[in-house]
Amino acid sequence: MSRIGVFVCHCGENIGGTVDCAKVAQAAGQLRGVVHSVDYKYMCSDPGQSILKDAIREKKLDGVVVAACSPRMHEPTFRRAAEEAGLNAFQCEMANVREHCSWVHEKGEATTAKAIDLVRIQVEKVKRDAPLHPIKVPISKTALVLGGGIAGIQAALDIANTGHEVILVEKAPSIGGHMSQLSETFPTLDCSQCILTPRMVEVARHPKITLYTYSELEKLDGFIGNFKATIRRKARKIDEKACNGCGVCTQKCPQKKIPDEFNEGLSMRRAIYVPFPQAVPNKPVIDTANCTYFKTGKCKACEKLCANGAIRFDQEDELIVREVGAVVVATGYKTMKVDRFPEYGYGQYPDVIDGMKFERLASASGPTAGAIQRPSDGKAPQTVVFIACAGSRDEQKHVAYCSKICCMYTAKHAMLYKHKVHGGKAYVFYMDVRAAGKSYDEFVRRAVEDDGVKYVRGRVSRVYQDGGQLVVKGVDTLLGGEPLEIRADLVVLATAVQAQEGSEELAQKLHVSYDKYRFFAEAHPKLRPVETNTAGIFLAGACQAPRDIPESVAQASGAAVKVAALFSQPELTREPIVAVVDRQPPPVFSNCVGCLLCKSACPYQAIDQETIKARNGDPIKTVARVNPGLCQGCGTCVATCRTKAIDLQGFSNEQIFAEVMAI
Amino acid sequence: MTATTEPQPSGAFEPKIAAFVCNWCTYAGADLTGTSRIKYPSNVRVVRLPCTGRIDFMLLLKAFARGSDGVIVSGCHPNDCHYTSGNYHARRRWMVFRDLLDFTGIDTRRVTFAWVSAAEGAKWAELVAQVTEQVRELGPHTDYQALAAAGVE
Amino acid sequence: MKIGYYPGCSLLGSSRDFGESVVAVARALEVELVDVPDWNCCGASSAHAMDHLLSVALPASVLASAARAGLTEVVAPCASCFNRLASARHAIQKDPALRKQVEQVLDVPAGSLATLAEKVRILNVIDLLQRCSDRIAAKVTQPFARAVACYYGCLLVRPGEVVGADRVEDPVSMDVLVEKAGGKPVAWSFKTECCGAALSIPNTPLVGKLGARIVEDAAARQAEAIVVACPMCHSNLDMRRGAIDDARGKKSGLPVLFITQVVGLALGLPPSELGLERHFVPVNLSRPAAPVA
Amino acid sequence: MLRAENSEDTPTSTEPHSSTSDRTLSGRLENAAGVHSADCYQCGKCTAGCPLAAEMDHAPSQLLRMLQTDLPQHEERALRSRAIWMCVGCQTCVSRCPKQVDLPRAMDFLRQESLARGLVNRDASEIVAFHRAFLDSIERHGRVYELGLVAGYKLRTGHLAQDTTLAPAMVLKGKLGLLPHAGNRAAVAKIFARARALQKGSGQ
Repeated sequence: MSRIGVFVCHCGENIGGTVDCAKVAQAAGQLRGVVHSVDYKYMCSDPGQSILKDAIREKKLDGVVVAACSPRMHEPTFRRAAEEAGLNAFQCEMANVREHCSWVHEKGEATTAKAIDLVRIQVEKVKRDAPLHPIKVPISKTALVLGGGIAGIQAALDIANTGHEVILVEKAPSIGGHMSQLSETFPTLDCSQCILTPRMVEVARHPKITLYTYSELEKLDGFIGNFKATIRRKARKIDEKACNGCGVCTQKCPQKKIPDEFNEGLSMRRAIYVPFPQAVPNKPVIDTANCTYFKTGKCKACEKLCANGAIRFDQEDELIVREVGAVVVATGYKTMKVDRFPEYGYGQYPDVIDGMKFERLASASGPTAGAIQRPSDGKAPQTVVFIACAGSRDEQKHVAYCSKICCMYTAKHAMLYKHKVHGGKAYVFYMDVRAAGKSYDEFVRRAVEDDGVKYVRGRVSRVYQDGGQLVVKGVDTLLGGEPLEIRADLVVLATAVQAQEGSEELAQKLHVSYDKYRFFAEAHPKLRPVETNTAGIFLAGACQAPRDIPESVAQASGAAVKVAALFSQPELTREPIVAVVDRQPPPVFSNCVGCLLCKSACPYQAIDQETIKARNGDPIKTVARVNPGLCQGCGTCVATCRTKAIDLQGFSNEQIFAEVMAI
Repeated sequence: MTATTEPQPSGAFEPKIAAFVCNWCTYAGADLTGTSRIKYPSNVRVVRLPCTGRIDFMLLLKAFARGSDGVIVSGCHPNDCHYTSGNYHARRRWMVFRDLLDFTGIDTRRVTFAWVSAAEGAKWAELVAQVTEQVRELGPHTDYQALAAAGVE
Repeated sequence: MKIGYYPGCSLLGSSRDFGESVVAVARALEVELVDVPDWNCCGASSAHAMDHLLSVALPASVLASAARAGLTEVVAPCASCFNRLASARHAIQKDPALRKQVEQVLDVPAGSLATLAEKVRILNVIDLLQRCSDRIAAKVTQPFARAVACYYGCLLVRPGEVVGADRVEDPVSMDVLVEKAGGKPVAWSFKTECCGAALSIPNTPLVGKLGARIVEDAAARQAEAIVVACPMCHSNLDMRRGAIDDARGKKSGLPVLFITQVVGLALGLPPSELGLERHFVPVNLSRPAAPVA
Repeated sequence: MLRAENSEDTPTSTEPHSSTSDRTLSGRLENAAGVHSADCYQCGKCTAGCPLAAEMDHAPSQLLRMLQTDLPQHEERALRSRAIWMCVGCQTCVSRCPKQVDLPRAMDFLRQESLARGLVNRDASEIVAFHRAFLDSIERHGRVYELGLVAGYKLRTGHLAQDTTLAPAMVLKGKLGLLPHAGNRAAVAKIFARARALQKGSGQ
């Protein structure tokens, strides 16, 4: 005969205001096996937990049901309390009478009756709760960082500096990300590459960091502390060890008409190339889609010129498998392309460009050495119009959210332009200026007050070409909605920040959530901003939402601390919600008939087979075996099993059927 | 087993709905319905499972046998399963089970298979309201109990 | 090919040239146009400004009449009529309450208009010519080898979800047809800017001002003609050329042709059958075609 | 689990719009035409692209602003404006609007409301006269009888000399029929009568 205790929480008025808690406690007391039942104002408070603990000790309870909020909220709280009182944590269940009852139904008898039902269901379950013991698993103390932009670089360095191994995977030929493309950075106007390149070099030299550039995550198996990462190293067609980075090949390659990605198509590169002079590693890569040899079978100029014989035309992609304990996702963002804007010319006007192109124009290391020249004819534009919110805050055609960084970089662009083209006119069409950061608003005011950038409040309706100029049809809403046409030489669209290409597929590989715009979802918007819903996988930077550099760096350091905290433990404890295969004494040994349907259903490859052997080693029976380290406790195997020989601890057949019987 | 009888203030039929939901999507979605204070009929009783893949469809028959008038099965949207593919297993099993249910003479309209994500609090409320209404129109499910009473079970 | 025909009021009056060219080209392309029986005015630019219910009921009456006659597709060459018919079709489909009111106003059984949108599709003249584009290309005898600015105006492209236009900001469907007829469409910036529409009568100077920018840009791009598919655009750019010239402060002889006239000329139809002599800005085709770069 | 979102305290509103009272002009606009003026965040893109904004006394975005405050003085200013009569329904605004506020539909509504309340702008009398003459012509003939339309418009406005140079030319070019063409007059007249009756009945 069970000795169950039931504790009904009022949650102040949250439950008590709708449900007659005293009546619920009283009804619970009538249930078979319940020896103690009370109601209390706040069960999760210290005195509330004491009531629970005292009752467990005094009434020698062998199971408790707390009727309160959702188990997703306070199950850990009450299980810990039960454990402190000497009860097995897994013999504590919660009846959700708040989220599933008092908050969603009107006050009245029916609602109280439902609360009683919910308690009864859990009482039937708890009667059948077996004491379970947490599973201990070892941790692979190596971190995998995906993405070598500023967020990934920061996370990798911070983790490596705690003494743990880091594998940094970057899909491009060099680390550095978008930050390496930027000219100056707001609000200090310090040169982006000047502050970034030392960090890049530090990554390359760090003894604890293994860098895989031109590589991507192929597959991730396993779970927190015990992931198995398969990394695809795409063939550079170069022997990185043999190459000394002399650069002869990249200067002599005859194929030189390929738009340069790093310069946003403003210049051309060769088929064998290093993306930019400060690249890390400073080793070239052959772009096989454009290489003459790969297209026609002839050329091999690079091979002939390479003094070290480092060219490897026959090099294949390589798959590397590494065990890692945690993953930091720092895969960054992309920006919307100008061809997405019909009203701004469908990307057909060469002088309508996006912000990233402007960065390359303004960058001292860019194709114009920092001179602002418009793409169509290379002339210095005398009038430039900057259009903020291009695609952002446009739920109808594009995205509803604010891209957050554009107000600041547009102010910076206008300022840089005014510094570089004396006498030039800069207009910024904006809806709101969002400059809530340290020294941010002051920066925008400087653009207006000191540099004479003209801010016009209104959205631009259309841009069209007329002669050699662009006509910008805007409006000044601060002048009562006066239509305004400006003839410009260059138009810069601050296009929306979007989730990186391939985010959805990566999320599915990692089993992490993402929002409707495909940004990765944090576990809690306020309190767990760098964690994901999947334990052991953390987020840094703009893969989670639009972020600027300071925020990305802060978040990366935050994620690094989470990884370091995880690695500081000798081993991990996991909830014992895992499947078990029936075993019993001879002559049956097990109900399992070894059909292994469970194995094919298991999403985690956690099931294999084992042979039960007699003492003399003769095989008696082949049955399924669950690896508790790999099992995640979904229970799909249980529903698949035809002989009911596999069961899920914590959600056993007996428990669940008892629940249904109590409905 | 003591079963509290549903209060029937107006004497109208109040159906009893059993809901089998996964922990990660629909249970969390129903929690969100609560935190958003969206109201829905109190006829539903939720059984929490780790995943819809865990659902043994015999549970549905048992629910009908024990007096449920309708059943909801709800989990993560396709592709969004916390365990990668449990919801697909559930869907495949449901396809097969539906015919069996039909064969046993239970009106398949009494079972609703749905996807409700952790973000779809409002959808959960709509689902419960709609199923309650539908089952109310179908009337009490008595066949199974009648058979059980006749000793067929 | 047999297709319902809704000429609308203007094709029988102030835009007879358009109506004549539609009929002539249809005949040449072996398209049989069947008049919608007892058609009434769609209400065009005025009904929606004064009375929303009437602005749906009048075109709905036309659609219902077409449906009764078993016409599954109706071509409305006038862009204004096309837009009103398409809008009414859309509104009836989207708004059941409005549909019920319209049924009362038309004195037809409740629910009888519920499937109207499925029964009758509305085509504009570009849609019709697109269907025949292979036949046009095959039958061209006198290629219209001139640089032209295709002017779409508002009603053929907006609102996109109602009229189903190709590219709202930079449509190309008419340019493609012009190419089929041997012409050279120019890239220009005023394809879809408004000409002032029905303000033509109550505010002529304003229409002159709006038209001035259109003519200005077309001329600047070396177009030899503006090609339109809308009677209102045509009359505002052709009949109101005086006002346009006043606004620009200079005279322009840039002719304005309907797309059907361009196609008709390419098919070798005589100008008189295409109503070309009815234009206010003379269509002087004796002058040699300017070399097109 | 994906598309998930963090649950706990994300507020979810079930009612999309809060006030749809018929006491305010914005409420009436929403009820009659389904246009929710609060969606507009005053970016001004409609005004920027409007071919007639420069001629209007109030910019299109300002008209919506007048509806957003729900203050009688602003509502009246909108209804008395010339702008609502300038709109030709070219749909440029709504096709580019980031919030898809159907401004042309709102303009139609405001015109009808302005007529009903007798607040029509004095400068708009020509335009109103034109629309009246147009609808009269349809009601009388079933179709637009252009010569009759122009004559009707001239009688209403007193602009007897307008376009006198154009009319003979139109006749010469066969563009102005001297006689009304045949349409289904009786049926159309009934449509007008029933629409009038229906709207009177519903108090519109």
